[in-house]
Amino acid sequence: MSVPPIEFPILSTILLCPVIALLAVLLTPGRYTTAIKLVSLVASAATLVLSIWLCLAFNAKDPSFQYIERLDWVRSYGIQYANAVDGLNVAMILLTAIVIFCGILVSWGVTYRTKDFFANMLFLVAGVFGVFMTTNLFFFFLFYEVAVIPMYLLIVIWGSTNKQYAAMKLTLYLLLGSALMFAGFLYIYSLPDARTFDLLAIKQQVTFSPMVQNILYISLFVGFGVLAACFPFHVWSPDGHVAAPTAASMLHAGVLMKLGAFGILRIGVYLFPDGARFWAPTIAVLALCNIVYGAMVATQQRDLKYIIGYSSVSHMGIVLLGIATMTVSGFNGALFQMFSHGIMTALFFACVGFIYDGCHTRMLDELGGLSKTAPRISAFFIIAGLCGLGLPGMGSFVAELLVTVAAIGTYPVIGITSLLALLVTAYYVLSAVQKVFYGPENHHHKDFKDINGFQFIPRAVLVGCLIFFGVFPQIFLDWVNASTRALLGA
Amino acid sequence: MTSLMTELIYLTGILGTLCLAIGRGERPRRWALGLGLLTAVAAAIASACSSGSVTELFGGTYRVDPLSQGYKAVIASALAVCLWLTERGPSESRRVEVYLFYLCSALGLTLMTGSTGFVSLYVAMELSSYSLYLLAASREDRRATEGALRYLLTGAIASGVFLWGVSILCGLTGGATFAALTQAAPALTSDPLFIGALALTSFAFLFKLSAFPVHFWAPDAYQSAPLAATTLIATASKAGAVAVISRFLIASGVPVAFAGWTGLLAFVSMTLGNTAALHQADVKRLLAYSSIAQAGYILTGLLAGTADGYSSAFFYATVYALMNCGAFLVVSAVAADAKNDNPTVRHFDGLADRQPFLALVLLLSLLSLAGIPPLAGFTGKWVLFSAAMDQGHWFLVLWGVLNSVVSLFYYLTLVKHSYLEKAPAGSQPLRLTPVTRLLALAIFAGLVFLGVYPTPLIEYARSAVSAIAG
Amino acid sequence: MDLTLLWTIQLAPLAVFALIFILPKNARGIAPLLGLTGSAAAAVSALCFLLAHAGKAGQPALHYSVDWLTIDLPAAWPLGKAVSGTLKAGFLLDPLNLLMITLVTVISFFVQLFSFYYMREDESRPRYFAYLSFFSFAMTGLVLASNLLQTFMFWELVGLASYLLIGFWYTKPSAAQAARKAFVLNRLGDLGFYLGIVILFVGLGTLDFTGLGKDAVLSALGPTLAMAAGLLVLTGVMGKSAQFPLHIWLPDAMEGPTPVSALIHSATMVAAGVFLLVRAYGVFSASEVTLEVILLLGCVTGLIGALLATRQRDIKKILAYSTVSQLGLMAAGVGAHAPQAAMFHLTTHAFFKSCLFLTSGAFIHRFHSNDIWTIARGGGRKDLVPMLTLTVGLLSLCGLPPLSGFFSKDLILEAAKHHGLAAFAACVAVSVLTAYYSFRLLFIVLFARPTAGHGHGHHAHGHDAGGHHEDLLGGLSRALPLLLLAALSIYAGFLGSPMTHSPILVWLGGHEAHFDPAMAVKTLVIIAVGCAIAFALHRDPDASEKKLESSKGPWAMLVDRRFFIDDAFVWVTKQVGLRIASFFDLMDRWLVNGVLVNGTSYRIADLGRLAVRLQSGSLQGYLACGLAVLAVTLLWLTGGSSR
Amino acid sequence: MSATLQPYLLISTLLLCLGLYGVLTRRNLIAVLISLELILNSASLNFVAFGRFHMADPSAGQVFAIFIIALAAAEVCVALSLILLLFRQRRSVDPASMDQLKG
Repeated sequence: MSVPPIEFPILSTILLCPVIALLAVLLTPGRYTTAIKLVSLVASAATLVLSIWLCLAFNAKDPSFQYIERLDWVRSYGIQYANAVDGLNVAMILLTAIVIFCGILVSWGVTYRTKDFFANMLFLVAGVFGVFMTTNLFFFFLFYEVAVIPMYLLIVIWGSTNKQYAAMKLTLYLLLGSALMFAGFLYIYSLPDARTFDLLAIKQQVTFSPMVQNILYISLFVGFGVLAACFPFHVWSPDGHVAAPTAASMLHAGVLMKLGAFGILRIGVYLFPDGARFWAPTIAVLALCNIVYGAMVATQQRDLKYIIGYSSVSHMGIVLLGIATMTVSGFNGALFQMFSHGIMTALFFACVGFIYDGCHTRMLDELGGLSKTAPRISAFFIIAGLCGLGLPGMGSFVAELLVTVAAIGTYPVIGITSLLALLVTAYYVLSAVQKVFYGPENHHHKDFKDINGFQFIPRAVLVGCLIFFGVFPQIFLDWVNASTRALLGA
Repeated sequence: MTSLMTELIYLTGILGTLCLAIGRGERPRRWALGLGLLTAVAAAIASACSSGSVTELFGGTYRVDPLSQGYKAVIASALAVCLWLTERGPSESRRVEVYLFYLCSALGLTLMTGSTGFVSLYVAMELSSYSLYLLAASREDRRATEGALRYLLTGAIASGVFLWGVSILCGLTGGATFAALTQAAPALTSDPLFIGALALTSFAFLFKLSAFPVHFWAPDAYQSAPLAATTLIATASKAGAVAVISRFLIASGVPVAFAGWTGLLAFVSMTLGNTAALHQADVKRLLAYSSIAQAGYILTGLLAGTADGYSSAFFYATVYALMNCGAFLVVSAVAADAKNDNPTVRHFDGLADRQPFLALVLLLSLLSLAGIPPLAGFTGKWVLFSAAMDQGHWFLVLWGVLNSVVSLFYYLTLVKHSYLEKAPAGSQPLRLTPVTRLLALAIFAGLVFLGVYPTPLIEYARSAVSAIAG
Repeated sequence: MDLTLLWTIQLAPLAVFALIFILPKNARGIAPLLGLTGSAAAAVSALCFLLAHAGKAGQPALHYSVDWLTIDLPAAWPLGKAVSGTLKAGFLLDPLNLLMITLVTVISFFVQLFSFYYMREDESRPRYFAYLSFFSFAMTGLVLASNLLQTFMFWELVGLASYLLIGFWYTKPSAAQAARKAFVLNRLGDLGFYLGIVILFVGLGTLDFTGLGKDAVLSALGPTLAMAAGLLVLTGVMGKSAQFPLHIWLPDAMEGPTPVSALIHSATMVAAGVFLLVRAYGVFSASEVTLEVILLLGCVTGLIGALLATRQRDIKKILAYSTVSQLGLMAAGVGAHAPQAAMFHLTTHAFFKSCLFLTSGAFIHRFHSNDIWTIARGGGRKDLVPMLTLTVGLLSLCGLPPLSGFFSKDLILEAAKHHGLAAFAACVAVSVLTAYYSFRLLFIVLFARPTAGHGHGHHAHGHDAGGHHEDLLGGLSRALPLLLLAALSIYAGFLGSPMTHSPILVWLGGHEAHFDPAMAVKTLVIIAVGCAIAFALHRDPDASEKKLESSKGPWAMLVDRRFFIDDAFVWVTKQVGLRIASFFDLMDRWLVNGVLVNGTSYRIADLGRLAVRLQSGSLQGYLACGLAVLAVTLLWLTGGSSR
Repeated sequence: MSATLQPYLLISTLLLCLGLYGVLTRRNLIAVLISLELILNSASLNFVAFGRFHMADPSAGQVFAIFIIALAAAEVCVALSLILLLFRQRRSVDPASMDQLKG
């Protein structure tokens, strides 16, 4: 598709949409809830439109950074406000825009402290967009942490089930991971060749010795791996998913976890390719643990959200496995999985949140026969579940195919063992579906109302994305392919 | 004369307050408060306005330069906030003399920032300390005496050790000014006696900064002093200490062994402060431990011994004063409402419902203390640790960041109380005076502005430091 | 033009599927009509296509593909060479799948027609027709796919359709359970399939069926890997085509509506495995071992299915096990180097088995029971049309000449005979058993006396209900598919009979069949034996029912417990799989979360307690501590720097 | 020269040690205060001695000593007043009686 290049600083505009909306929301008195919601919705819709435009106008054949925006910030510390887009982040920006758009729609029913809720959401999203588009390590870190704190508030104020513990664990854990990044970034800056936080400049100017590469890569990997829920740093994520309110879960599992994996690619692999190669086998083993172990643990859960939480652990393992293969297909698959898992898990949470609001429980044993009472929401959940178990025609299938082929080609034993998860995933997803949606109707939930037309929209958008990219995966691959190729120097 | 404008303003204020102290009762106290505020604001403006000049006075024992003027502005602003807080504290002394002590201690701190000779430094330090001891004791409470005495005796011992160190330094360098120290230092960097003397001398500075191993007074004094005095100890006093240490280190250089020693202290300070703060219920005490930890961070930046280190220390001291002002402002409002000068975390329950703006300021101040972007504390920590990392202190930096994560636990606990817990039944909305609201707004804006666009202040600090260190 | 037809075949059902869901609530009533239209469009297109291309043997009629996905790998296991390939999506049409697509669309149409009658009282009818259309879409996709991966994708989608339709009455826990069982067991088989595809792709760089010839596979992979790939793909077939030991899902799948069983679980989807065996024959024939394994599996499956069918009293279960058994025969045919014969048997089996299932549906719908004795006593034999089709179907199943089953089964027996005695013996045994259970069913329905009140009640009820419901349209949609399928069951055999020079075999690339009188005689003997045993045991249905209920011997138990295969699976799942899972769960709670995460935070808190204890409240202690630290560090400093 | 500096330093060190010992062990805050004075005076002695032997301008050391004396007096004022206050409140000047703040 040939769309002419965009003339204005599109990336900053995307970033500014939520920021301006945030200011507007903060200045609006809290009692005008509809105005607040509308402002948020308009902002998220604007980011969605702009992101789609960006995806179309972005030149996929060119592996280098495009739409570069630079602005000196603190010159003496090499800090620049710098944004750019390439294959790695273009899809992530789109993902974020889709998820926040749906997230805002899904949280239309929030009544408790509406203003604070939407302010937090917008703030969070600004942080996420920032991480995805910046090319300066300082701003990367800044946005990264910006994205974490609103999550704490969202969970603590609007959450459920053990929320204080979960929120604190999530926050501390993520920041613990970022501590390693912080030290790593400052170390890079302190090198005499560097003296800048600009990613591109560092790549050009600095040659890291193998030893340094190994150490820095693994510390960054652990830092990012925490956010990507890499085994054994994953336990914050199911707890966090469970405790968070619906829209926060969507963003959290849909986008926030992807920041970690994105960071590994954007910074870890980009700056330290040799370190990445050195650690790849280790990471592959961890990823395998994620995939199989996460799926196994998911079979034992009784809370619907925990099941999805652990399935996220399992699916993020596929992303990590793709990264560990250090091949173009593996990277493509990892990115694809990030995207489709983001959409899928957002859909999951959009459904579970709705069920929880209606039935006041998420326990498998207390639910049943919902397909009868609420066929639409059940259908959406089942679609998400089918995507989760890798049904062809959905995004996840292609992603898993790419990663699996790459993994089997690179680490046969690990790759083949990881296939086991396909079976286990089918088992727990279908068991959950069977318990919750099938079986005789549960008279406790007779009054449960199915989603109406308005609430239909966000979920339908998500399903549409899943199927579209599942059927036409090459569109996505064309975005990322040149960049992953360049990333690997292939 | 214009270069001493700030000091003269303080002197005038002190004289005025002295005159007012003849009177008794509410009216002179209000006058004294007004005069004090006027003095503080004037001093802040005067220091800010004369921030371009470099003058040496009194035979090289006193210097007026951009760095000192910067610190002076910070101290004066912090003083203004503290003075305003005396108005609301439930257990503030209603005497006029109290304002005298505030101004005296601020004057002492101001003088500290410009001292380049040991005599003037000693006098300035003691001037500020004595006033603070008295302020700490000015609360009508048995514990206040106890806290103040501990503060005093620790300070006295620290002064004694400091004097010993200075005497040895004088003996080694043949002069009692920083200039003499600078001259002699390069030849002495590996002299154990010199390093020992540096360590002894810095003892008093560590006391001021409430760093390990002379931090023990801090929790007690913070807890027992009236809120306004605690705020002064936590903000202006820290800024003064950072100024002195910067000057001292610039003059002496940072020998490797000394840096190692400081690093060790920084390490213990942050660990001890942060972990002990996990177990505090009294918010003032909690903030005391947090300040011990923050002392560790500041030392980490200072021991880099580079222009970057000193300028980032200035930046951080400014930011630190700002965010502590924010935190104490909220604490004082809660304390005033609860009629209890030592609010516990429980008193913060439901703050977000009772006064959303104040809760927001508390949130930002605490997050800034924990170093969360996009707030000033984050940028401060970034530049501070960046300076340390440049000198290869990667372990301290890593440890420092990990410590900030630990610190987040207790900061967030406070946040949780204000946002999540329900206010006790029957509690009223918390009312704010317009000035307090304005003050809170200023702090809010400052935290965000310095976090998002720190460039002007950082550049100022760099140029100020390079004016001294060359 | 061809392409348009193909797209119609492929997309018409999908469009119907989507349309039914979009329909506003009050317009859902036309869903059956939409379903019928969609399947009719597909069937007509397929027939047009068949008529246009029938007879042009050999060359692919159409090959159309577009790039779908690119994959790049450096030095990939197991061959260590770089792979850079494009996965395609498209249609590959040759005689094999032209036959198959016609079969699928035509039977699909009949089943939809019959469903019109069968599901008329069900309130979820729109959903039913939507799912059915979705199945048609997936199945046509599977058949038309141009490459193995695409096949796999639709393979999973038909699995989904099967899952949805087995669980159609999801409020019944048993249906939900059976649906999950079917999907998961299929998944188990598909894991191997998936891996096989990956190996083939890495080895050949393409998955197009045109490039998967025997020689290409052998030269790219070498004998061992070729065998591995073949066996792995075979596991997929085992799952889908219910081969031993993954066959256990198929009988349970009878929880679905009966027309579904006719379409999916007998005629088309389960045959997809056999279809794949023929379609990717190059992959399997690359290794003799693979073929032997297929033969062995086929024989075992055939025997087990047939044995299990002998002791069922549920008419659908009998037919289900019969399907298992016949699928085993087809696989054995492929294993015995006779893919065309297998394909031929697949075709005839599709007709007579769907005919049988629809017949059973007609019975079940009328007598509200699956039990053959209940149906028989209810007066099943008086229901003329189904009785006729039942007889035709069963006789065809036994292979009575000149019905269609005779010709196709004959070919397989012949192939097995060529291959070896053991295989032949197994196939003969299967045939005898088939004849036995077919006649058992027939005799019980035929000979049972309607019990006075009970049976009559049923009968009357049936009639009443019939009188009420079966208007002309209902009756037509009930009888028409049955009769047409029965007719096809009779005549389809001539497509492969020696009298007509076996056009279908030749077209598929095989040899013309030769009429072997000895073989025909053997077949007749087999049927006679089976019939005789059945007559001996079941000429009095009441007695045989009592006997069935009272028999407690080891053999009876073995069959009643389905040879313990289900139990083995349950044991492995519960005792091994879920045990491991619960161990991991415990590990996650106690080790990772407890020790690693919470433990760390508790240790930090402990450190804090220590720090707090240091703040003891003793002023002189503080001073001493400070001075001691100073003294120690001074000693260290001066000592350290003097060195 | 150093031969003559040494006695001063010895005495001042002795004073320092005495002072430290006193500060750390006395059970009376007044005595602690006196010990503090000892420390300050030892430092004064140091300054005078170093000023005499090592510094370019001997008066610098003496000035320092005078300042120390002056400030020590002020410090004692403050300290004594606080001790008095403590005595009023607790009827004790034992440092161990200050036990309300800890943890």
